[in-house]
Amino acid sequence: MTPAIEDKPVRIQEGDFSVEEEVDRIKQSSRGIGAVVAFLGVARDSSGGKAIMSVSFEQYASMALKALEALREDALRRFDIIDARIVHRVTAINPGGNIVLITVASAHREEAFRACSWCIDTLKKTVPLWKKETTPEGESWVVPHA
Amino acid sequence: MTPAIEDKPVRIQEGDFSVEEEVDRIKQSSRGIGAVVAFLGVARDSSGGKAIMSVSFEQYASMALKALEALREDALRRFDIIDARIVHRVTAINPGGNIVLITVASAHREEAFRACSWCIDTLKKTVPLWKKETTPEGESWVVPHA
Amino acid sequence: MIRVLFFGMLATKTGVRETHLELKRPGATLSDVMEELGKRFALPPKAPYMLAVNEAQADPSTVLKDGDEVAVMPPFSGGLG
Amino acid sequence: MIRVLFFGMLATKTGVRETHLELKRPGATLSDVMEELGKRFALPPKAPYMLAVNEAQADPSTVLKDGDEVAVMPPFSGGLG
Repeated sequence: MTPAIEDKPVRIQEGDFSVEEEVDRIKQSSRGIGAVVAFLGVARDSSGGKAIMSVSFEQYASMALKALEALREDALRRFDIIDARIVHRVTAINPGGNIVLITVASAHREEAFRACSWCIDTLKKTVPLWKKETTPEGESWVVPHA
Repeated sequence: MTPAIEDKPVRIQEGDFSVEEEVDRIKQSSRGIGAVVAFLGVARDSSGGKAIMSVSFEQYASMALKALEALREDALRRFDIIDARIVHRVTAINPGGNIVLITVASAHREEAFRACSWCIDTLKKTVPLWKKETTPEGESWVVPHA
Repeated sequence: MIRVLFFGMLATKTGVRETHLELKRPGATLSDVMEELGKRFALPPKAPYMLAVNEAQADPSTVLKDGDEVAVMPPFSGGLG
Repeated sequence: MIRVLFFGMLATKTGVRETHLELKRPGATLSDVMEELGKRFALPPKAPYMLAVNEAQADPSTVLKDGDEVAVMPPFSGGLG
């Protein structure tokens, strides 16, 4: 049987995700889990003084999913963690809306913090996703800081 | 009107908490939030090779709540964060059960990671809570590492 | 008279969660009280106690007064499973 | 023949999301293709492009072959709001 889409540990999707469900799923990977660290990226209502009405994400779909899968595998190799899950949305998102959720589970908390922080840093560098901001002046693509 | 107990940003309680609800509550503090980092402490099924059937927590109730409130205030002063919430359970908890949840919200992710990690480190040192483990051999109080 | 609370492993060791003590002299410190409790309950003298007076961590040199609540506590072990 | 994809700001600038190109010689590299695309679409030569061949990041020295899928991408900006 193919697992339901929602059970896949990395996903790129339009719809919203549930933090509780992602945390519950990762907790089911092992009874040896002592720590879960989660990073939730949220759309803000302003950026560098500009009002932001919404942000939206475009992806290079086939490569983005591969890059996200590789990122998870790499995190599992590099850190002493039990499991990691990543879900990123690609759609227009209003302020307060969820963009990305990375959950990392480990026996001890230090590794979960390190791995979760590494995952979001690395996602920004390796996953082909682009953010467009809608402001009162119109739409513009975001150029990330070097 | 007194806010509902669940709306208090720091709590010590017997019952379980909802990760989703805590994250939703912290997201409501500001539309400037770009990052939420959550640490969830979970009961493990073993510790140093011993099987653990359950853990339970005892508190010095009046001091523990004050210490937890002071911890949150201190985190809000020390870090460039928007809000922080902490909930800790005191009851018997089976493997897989939730023990503590610390959620930190900020405009940028680095501060949320640093503050969340600092909160759990500091909680262990400043909040009068004691853990008892139930193993097949019986109950024993946990002596933390120096 | 002061109120003394024991927690966790120390409540198990002493067999009590709470006791009361008369301060023997004005200016008596937490250290004096610990000495007295050590005799009364055979507490191991070198164990790493956490001490609090009126719900705030305190060190042994703290001067006590009538009505104070003293807590004698094992090292804290909250937060983790 | 190779397939070329543009994303984000580059799709906006070029006005196309996809184009096709003949490789001019055996051993042609990603760098050669970028030069060709630069002429055809007036791409700014110094912009920091991210390049991929067949869905994996690649550097300009990568040798291409018929049927490859090349992606010319602006720096990634996922993850944050």
